Amino acid sequence: MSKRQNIELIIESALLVSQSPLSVRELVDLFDSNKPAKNTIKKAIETLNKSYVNRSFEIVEVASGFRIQVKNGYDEWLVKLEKQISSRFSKAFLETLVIIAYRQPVTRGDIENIRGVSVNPQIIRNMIEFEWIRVVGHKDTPGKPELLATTKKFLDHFNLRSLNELPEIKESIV
Amino acid sequence: MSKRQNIELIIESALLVSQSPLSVRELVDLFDSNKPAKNTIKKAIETLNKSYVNRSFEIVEVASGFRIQVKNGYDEWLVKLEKQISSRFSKAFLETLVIIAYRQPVTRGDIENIRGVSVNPQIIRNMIEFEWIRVVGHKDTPGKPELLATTKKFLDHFNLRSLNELPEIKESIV
Amino acid sequence: MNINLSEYTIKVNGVEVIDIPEDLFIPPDALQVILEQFEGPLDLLLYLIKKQNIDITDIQILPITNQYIEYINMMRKMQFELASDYLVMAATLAEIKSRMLIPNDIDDDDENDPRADLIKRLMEYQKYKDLSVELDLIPRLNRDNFIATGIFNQIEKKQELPKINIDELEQAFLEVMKRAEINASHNINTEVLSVRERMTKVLELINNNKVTVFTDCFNVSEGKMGVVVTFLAILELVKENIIDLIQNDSLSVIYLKAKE
Repeated sequence: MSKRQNIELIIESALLVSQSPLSVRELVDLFDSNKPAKNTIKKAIETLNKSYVNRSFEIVEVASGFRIQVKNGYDEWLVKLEKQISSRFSKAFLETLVIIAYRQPVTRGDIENIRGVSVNPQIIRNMIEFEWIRVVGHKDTPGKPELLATTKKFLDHFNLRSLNELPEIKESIV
Repeated sequence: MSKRQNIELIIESALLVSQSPLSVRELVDLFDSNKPAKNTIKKAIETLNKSYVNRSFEIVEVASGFRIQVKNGYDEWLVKLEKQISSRFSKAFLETLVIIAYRQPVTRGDIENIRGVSVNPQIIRNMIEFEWIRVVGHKDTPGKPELLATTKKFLDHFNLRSLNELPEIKESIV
Repeated sequence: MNINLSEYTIKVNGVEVIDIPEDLFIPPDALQVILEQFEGPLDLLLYLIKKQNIDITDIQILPITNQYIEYINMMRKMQFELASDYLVMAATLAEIKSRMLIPNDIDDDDENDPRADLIKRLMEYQKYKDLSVELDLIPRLNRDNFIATGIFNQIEKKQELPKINIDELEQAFLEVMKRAEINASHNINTEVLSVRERMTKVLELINNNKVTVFTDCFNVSEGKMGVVVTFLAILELVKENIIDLIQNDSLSVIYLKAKE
């Protein structure tokens, strides 16, 4: 096994085993001595992806790093395996989520003003539980309401590398 | 993509995505119409394993079926990765764990009722992977939810001989 | 302005309900469906505006207000639990209406248009409503994409799990219980716990043997307390619909079986 191949396969095995995406930094830190350069890691990932052309999976970059995921087009078969996970969200959930994503940091009050209805506390709790949003501070107004913002995990879930990759707000509407 | 390849890649993607080993039966059941024969599945797994000769992983058969597992020889790097990842448990993890410990056997629904938020499936998966909890049965209610209970390994980790040794919940506090 | 009208398609007993505000005879269950369909007063208003096929910026406040209030009144007459947000909006609309009826001596510019604030809110809401539809279309995990994971089978499987001590565990439980507002009568003591533990043990036994003879669940060497705890555990398992007790004839052997 050549040295070069070695790095690639170590990266492959690490990405496969890891429960969360791994950053270039974390991948570099797998190596004790002879730590590869960040560029070497990135090149290795490119090479790996080229070798996956006839495979069902690929390495994808999201907000918190790289992960191995199954390519598009397999959902027909795979949804059967993931029965227990509900991936349908209510309109209320999605509307609350986009307001937090686009207007962060926001208070519950801000969300209520925009939507014209009171915020279902259950929805906020669920988002916090999934670590999609978190409290980033408190607004200096009466009651010191919590300021909510999205997390990297939220971006990871939607295959986004940054908030900039969220759908653009169409100017025509305004 | 030929029909043949297709079956292989669907099996590959299913084994990659599944959190537990898949039996030949379960692999056959991924297909709706045109279900492949059991032999076809076994041959496909053989072919896949041949194609993994230059990869870091392989398909291995264990008691309950097939799973994808990293080949021997990667310990040096992956041990470090596990350390990186499992540095601390989240509050959600701890709360879910105590509910299972004190209220077992419980369903996810029970946990959700007590905590007031939906259960993050990843947390349950991690606990099962640590072998701290396992599925001991199914409740006879719609959806046949899994009943979760703690294991001996959980007790071992906390140096307990039995669940009776868990801290008593004092009335005054509640 | 693109509102997908089909999003608002309401069906009662398989028949589409269209033209809600005009047609006063609406089956009560239809109204219930309608109320569940809207995300609040702004959503309902957007629907009413869209139905008239007019631009948000040119709302004819009078017909919209009338429709909205008519609508709210119907719901109240049918004694639906109506969120206060809807009533607040009704009041706002009524206020705008009355202000528009008062002759305006001051400059008739946009600044003084009583509708301005409402239009701004409607447009803002519409923006996020559209974005939420778009967000829903982005490929996401467990629906469109699936994370691949493999097992790392260490030769010496000595997992270094984070250390938690019992105090932390107890603290976590207390917090949960406080949140769940479990009162003293639901207090968990050692005895209940040992029943829960025994339930797990009995389930394990049943899972291993498929059908288990009732008496095999008991371990006489545990003494009276042990037998009582096991008996309570079996009763609890039956009560919670987890296992079945089977007896072919009276006084014959009782079997325990996991529910299929």
